Amino acid sequence: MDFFILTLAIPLCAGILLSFAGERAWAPHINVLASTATFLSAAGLTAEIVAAGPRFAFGELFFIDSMNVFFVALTAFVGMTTAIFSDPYMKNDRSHGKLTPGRLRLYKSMFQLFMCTMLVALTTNNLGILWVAMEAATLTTVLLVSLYRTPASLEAAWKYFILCGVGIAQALFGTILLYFAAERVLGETGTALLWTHLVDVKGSLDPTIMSLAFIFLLVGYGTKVGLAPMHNWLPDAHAEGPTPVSAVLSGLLLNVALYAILRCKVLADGALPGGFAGDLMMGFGLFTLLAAAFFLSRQKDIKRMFAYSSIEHMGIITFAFGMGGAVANFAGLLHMTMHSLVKSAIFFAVGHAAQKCGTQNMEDIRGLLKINPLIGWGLMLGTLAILGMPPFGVFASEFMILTHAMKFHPWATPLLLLGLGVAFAAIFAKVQPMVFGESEAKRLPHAPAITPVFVHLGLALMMGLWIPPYLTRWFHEAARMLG
Amino acid sequence: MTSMPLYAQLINLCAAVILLLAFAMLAQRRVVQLVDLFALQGFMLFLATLVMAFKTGQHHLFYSAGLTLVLKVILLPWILHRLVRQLHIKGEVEPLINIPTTMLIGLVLVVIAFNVAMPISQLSSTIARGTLGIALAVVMLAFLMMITRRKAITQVVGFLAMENGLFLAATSATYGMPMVVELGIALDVLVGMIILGVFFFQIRDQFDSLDIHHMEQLKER
Amino acid sequence: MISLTGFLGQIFAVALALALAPLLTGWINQCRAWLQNRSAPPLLQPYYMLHKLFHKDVVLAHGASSLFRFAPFIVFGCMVLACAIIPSLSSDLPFAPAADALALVGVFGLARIFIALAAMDVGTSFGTLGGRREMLIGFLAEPALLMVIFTMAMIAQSTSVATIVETLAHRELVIYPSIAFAGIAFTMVSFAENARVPVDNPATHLELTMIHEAMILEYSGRHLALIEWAASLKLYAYSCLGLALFFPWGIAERDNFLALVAALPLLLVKLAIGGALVALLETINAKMRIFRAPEFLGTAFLLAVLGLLVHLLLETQA
Amino acid sequence: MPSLLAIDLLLIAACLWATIGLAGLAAPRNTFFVARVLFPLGALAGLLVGATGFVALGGAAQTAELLIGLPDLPFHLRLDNLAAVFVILLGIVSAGISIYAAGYFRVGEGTAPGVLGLEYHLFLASMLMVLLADDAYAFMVSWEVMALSSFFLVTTNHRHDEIRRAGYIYLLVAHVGAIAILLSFGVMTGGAGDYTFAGMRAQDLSPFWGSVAFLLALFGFGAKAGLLPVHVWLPEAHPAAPSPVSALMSGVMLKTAIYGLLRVSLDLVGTTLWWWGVVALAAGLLTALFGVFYATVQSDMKRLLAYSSIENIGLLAVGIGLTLIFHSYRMEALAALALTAVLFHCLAHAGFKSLLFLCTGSVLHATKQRSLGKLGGLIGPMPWVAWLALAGVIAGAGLPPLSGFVSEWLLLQAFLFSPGLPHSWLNMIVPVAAAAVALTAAMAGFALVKFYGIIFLGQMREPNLKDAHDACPLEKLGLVWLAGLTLLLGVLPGTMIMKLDAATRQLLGKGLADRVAEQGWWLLAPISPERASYAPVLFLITIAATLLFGRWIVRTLYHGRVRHSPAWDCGYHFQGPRAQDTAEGFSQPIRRIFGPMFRMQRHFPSIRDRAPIYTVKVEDHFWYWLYLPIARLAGGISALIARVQGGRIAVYLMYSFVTLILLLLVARP
Repeated sequence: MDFFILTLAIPLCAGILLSFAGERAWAPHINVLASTATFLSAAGLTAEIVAAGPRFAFGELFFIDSMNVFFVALTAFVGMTTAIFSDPYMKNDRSHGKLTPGRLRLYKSMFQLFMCTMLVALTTNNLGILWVAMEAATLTTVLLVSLYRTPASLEAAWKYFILCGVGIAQALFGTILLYFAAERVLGETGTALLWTHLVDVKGSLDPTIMSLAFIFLLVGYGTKVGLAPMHNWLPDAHAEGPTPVSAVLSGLLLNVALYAILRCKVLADGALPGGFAGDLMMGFGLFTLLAAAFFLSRQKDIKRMFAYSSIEHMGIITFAFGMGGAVANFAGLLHMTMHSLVKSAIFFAVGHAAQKCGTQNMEDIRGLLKINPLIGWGLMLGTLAILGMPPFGVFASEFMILTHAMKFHPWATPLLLLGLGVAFAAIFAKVQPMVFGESEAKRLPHAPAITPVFVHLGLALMMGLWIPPYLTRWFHEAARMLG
Repeated sequence: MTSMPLYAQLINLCAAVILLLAFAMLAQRRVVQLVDLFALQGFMLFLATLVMAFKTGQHHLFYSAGLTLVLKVILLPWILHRLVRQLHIKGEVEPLINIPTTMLIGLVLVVIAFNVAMPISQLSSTIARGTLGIALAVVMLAFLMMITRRKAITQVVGFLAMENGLFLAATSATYGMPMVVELGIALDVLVGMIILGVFFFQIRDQFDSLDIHHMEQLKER
Repeated sequence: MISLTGFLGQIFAVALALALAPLLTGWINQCRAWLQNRSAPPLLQPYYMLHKLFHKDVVLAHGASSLFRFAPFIVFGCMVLACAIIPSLSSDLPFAPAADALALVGVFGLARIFIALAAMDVGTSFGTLGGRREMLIGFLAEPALLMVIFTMAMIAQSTSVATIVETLAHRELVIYPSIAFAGIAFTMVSFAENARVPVDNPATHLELTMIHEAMILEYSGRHLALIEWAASLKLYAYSCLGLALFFPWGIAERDNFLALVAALPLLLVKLAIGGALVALLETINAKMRIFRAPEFLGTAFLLAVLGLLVHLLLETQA
Repeated sequence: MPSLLAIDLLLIAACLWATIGLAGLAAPRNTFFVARVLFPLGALAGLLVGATGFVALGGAAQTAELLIGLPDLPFHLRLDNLAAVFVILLGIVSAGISIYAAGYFRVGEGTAPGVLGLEYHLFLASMLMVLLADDAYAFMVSWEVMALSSFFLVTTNHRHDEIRRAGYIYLLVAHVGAIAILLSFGVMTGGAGDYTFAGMRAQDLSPFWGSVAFLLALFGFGAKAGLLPVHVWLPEAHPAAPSPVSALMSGVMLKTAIYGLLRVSLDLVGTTLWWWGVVALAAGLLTALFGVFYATVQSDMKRLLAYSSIENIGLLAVGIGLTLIFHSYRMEALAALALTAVLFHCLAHAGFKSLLFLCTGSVLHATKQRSLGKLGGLIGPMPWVAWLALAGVIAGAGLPPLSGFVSEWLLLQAFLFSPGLPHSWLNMIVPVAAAAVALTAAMAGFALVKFYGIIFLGQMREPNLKDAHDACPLEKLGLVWLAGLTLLLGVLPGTMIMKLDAATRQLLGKGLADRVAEQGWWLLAPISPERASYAPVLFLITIAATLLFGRWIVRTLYHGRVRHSPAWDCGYHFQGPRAQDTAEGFSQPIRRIFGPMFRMQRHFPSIRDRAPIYTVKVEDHFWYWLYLPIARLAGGISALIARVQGGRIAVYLMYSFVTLILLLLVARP
């Protein structure tokens, strides 16, 4: 059995199936089951790649190496836990009358299709397909953002669609330019968009074109990553969509978009000596971090706040990859992983909390520890983890990023720390009174799924104290590939 | 100039018309006419691609041209017209910035685009190398249109015009993208359009209007 | 090594202190009465009073705790210890290593804390008022005293009182300007610490001004006797300290029995002159408002610091 | 089988603590199990830690490397003499506190006891790991776990707004401090990227970068210790926490910051500039004076003690400053004297301040009151607590013969040598600084007399105080343990100072042991007996002998009769408990004399008031001068930035557009 085909096919088939039968009683189980199967096959794929090295699939159309297989595993894992989490969450929304069966069907099928597009984006070898998959990821989620059909959610979805659509159009222009540059080297063999070929000739790509191409790609995919000042869609979409969607948007989509930038950066670095691409990314990263940090303190909506926190972390990661080098790339990858795990865990907890209290307004959410200690502790620990408190893994990666910055870009360190400090003060000031204090919220009809929260946090905790050696090897290899 | 082969002149002509149409769209207030202009732009793109295909004899350029014709000249304008009819979109579209100013800004953008594309064009080995600057200008003008218009539907037209610019760039600079990519892009555009259609109805249901100034509620206070 | 003479001298010094302290108080009272044109009480009046008080029953207020009953003994013990450390007749005191000048300040501090706590124990308005005022005076006076001691210690290169005295008494006669400053500061501090005019008036029970008397209002019988005796001892200790620091001549050295014999009359003379001076100063000064006391002690502190600076500036350059 | 090293034992103890904590989760609501079973076990582990530290002190440094940590930087651990001193402190003091806590925690609102136990024991374990850490990552992880666990402990009663606020400020300041520490470590690696402490030692920093590292460390550790101006969390967090936690934080956690500062300034940086010492000295003096002034005017017993902790931290910083000054001029013997004073004061303060905090805990349990204005006369119903607290008060006031005096005495001795400094300004200014130290010590006496007198003495200010009960046996045990520690350190300082010699010798190459050993166990003469000496045993014996002998004499010659009667009321019959001095009244002279130091809001009653009320609220100037402006600045910036997100999609599109065009025009490889 080919794990790779399974990994792509399961979510695709499940998505199609659910688009017809998504309102049935057994549909949620299919959703969870399919996600679990995807994860298992992704795990199988990972084991295969670790054992046998990189491989192609469908000719040279797909290419799995140690970098993207890791993201595949992560994506499938978070997809699985999100599916588990969303089961009771969506049922509760249904009980509250916020959703109709039809929309539930839409949600489930789109969720699976979204997973599929992301996995395609991660595994494809063709930068054009990568673009297509990224656009498809937007398309599958845009209706999810407006799932509640409230004015606010429609507005958010509209902004999401337009801004990301325009952004990704820039990326297409960049891709065309890249193709143009590559064609001059590789000839009109149709291989000029294949990354494996591109990377071999990256040194001989024309620098002028590559610099323009990278600018378009960075601005384009950067819009999806949420780099300031193109981030404006992100808080709206996160805040107004259903929480599972926020979780996968934050935990996965941003990662995949960043992954696209990384692939392009490798090529740009080859063509452009002097770290042009890296400098741009560092600039965007720092600016994003600082802007997001100062946005944070004015938030009232809990999901919106954590959306800004995602922007902040994307800034940090972009900065890390911008610095380049083995340590920073390693740290960037680790931070991406940690952010995915922790931020989705936070959204799980936030989702339950907001459901319990019937509001996303932070001033009305109080006393989570009293309502449900597990949700309270989950949110508290998750927040502390995302704020970079040891012993969680976010600290490990931030530690590496900071120390690396201190060594090579000392001027950036105070700015980084300023951003982190402001973010800490802002977020913690909001979260603490929500977790602590008194409350009289009622029980929910469907018991929340807390396990994913703690599984994610447990993993983050483990990574803060001990990164398994094979994971380290893997990270190192990926970091080496990034240059 | 006279030394330029006929094909190239034809393609350049098409490109120039596309740019002209982009300006016309920028200046056009009526939605129906806007859609027509968009269809015309698509048609010019089709022509350009066709000329290119005949010159180079590459098969996928023919497919690409066909795709353009079906999608951009027929299907999308048809959907847009249907939407305009069904949603009873009124004619006048008052832009955020008045038309003359917009045109001036557009002029500046064209200069910028040409300048940016200059070094690339000089590298291009294809016959249509001058068109890359035009393509970039079209993309930017479409962008500008999206910024300056109030109605959701004009934003969408702007978005689609941007895709036209991208297609022009792809054709002119590289003889088109690989087929699988082109298909993928076309599929995305189509699905996007359908979703947009769904969306328009949702928006109309909620706001009783497609004016996007209703959708300025989500902001930092 | 503890020599026999040293040990005897130590015992004698303590005994002398216990015996002489009330006499010094009586002498000052007598001088003061003369200076104020009053008929003086007998010189031995303090002894009579102690005797009488020891005879009387202790009247304990309701609510007085065991701390209240302990405190007089501890205060008395502290003062005895202080007298044992300060050289009055001889600088050969086997007990001196137990506490140097800094520890001496600590001893006074310990006594002060206990008497202040005891004052608060019964829970009358006067007691706490006295306690807080005593602590106020204390914490203002203590730094000044320490600075004086610092100056002397830096001159003598030692904080041991005995060593300081030995150094100062047996050096060539050099005029240290710093000592003058320190001397004035020390005098001011001693007045404050011993509840004398202008900071406090030991002879008054005027509610608004009293400090020391306010604290001991609830004491009676043997407790009061011990406290009064301790107060006398404190005055004696301060006098001896002042004499030892600023007029050390005549204090016997180690193993010099003859000097010891000569030291006693000399001490009596010095104490008599000192007591008379105290009485004189008390007479020519008026009692200050309590909130002038910080200024008074601040001046003392300033003078002490000035003394220290003068020492550092002028006397250490060589 | 290889023999078990001290560091292994300590690791085992840390694991033990963690296990004990986790065990509490098995029955989180079972108070009996958690309090009466787990906490005593924790105390035993503490004893183990203390004893191990004692054995290790003076031996060779031991190192270990754990499997956990970053891939390139596994946890490096090292137990050297400096760490051992603090390990002893942690072990012995925490043993007392744990035993006390075993009796203290009972069913109540707030965090479940099991969770509390987990936080508490993680707190202990993380402090131990801080002391053992030998690389930046291990240190930072332990440091922040320490901050986190103590944060959760502080917010045990999180239903109260002010406690949440206290927790927030605490964690925020801790985090900012941690950032500074991390930066300091980064500077100390000197760009070599070796984040082990060994790597930092090997670096030869230029004076500029060395100074940067030192100042960052001073700020970072100062934030944890409570140095001005990052002290604000301390008076908020200490009263908020349950008393054993306050005791642990004040007694032990603040010392880890001192440990860190010593580690960085004397061990890791390598060079020492004279002005570092001056900076530390000045910061310390300001902190000490500030702390003690504010301590005197507090009306909340735990706040009073918290400010007193600030004062003591200030004194420690003064000592460190003096050490650094001497060290920079290679006057190592004197530096060793000052450092010994610092280390000794760490131990002494840990003992007496924990003791006092625990006493407030008992009072709090017995009366449900923290406000001094509603206490009084508790020596009657709670004699144990009262008498043991007295030991803490005497030590805290820096009076002989208890522990606080010894360190103060050593510090002043060190000051007496400062005229010998070969620097024309320092040798004049520094001795004068001793005056400020003296003032601080004297004021501390004032503050603690207020503390003790108002709580335990006088008449009961509220009727319900009659029902107060004394501490339970386990609590008493903990209190006696700490009081015993205070007494022992005070009476036999020589023994401990000889042990401390190993630490000073490691850092400075000199120690006091030879001199101290010459004099015998009863006499403390760190330089020479002629120069200065102090024999607390003799001291204690004299006072005790006078007390007993005097009592015996008086009773033999006269009598021991006692009569009881009401207190003298000056002829005014309404001398109730309300006529006593209040806490505010007690500190009125201070407020009056040092008025400008405080930010006061007072309300005076007028003669016509039906119900006259006098209130006074003393606030910290730093809030208004430093923190609120910073908060306002941040708020202003974010308000400005928020305008960017105006909700209009056209504007958003324009941002992308402008960004793109700018990049196209400007960015060139």
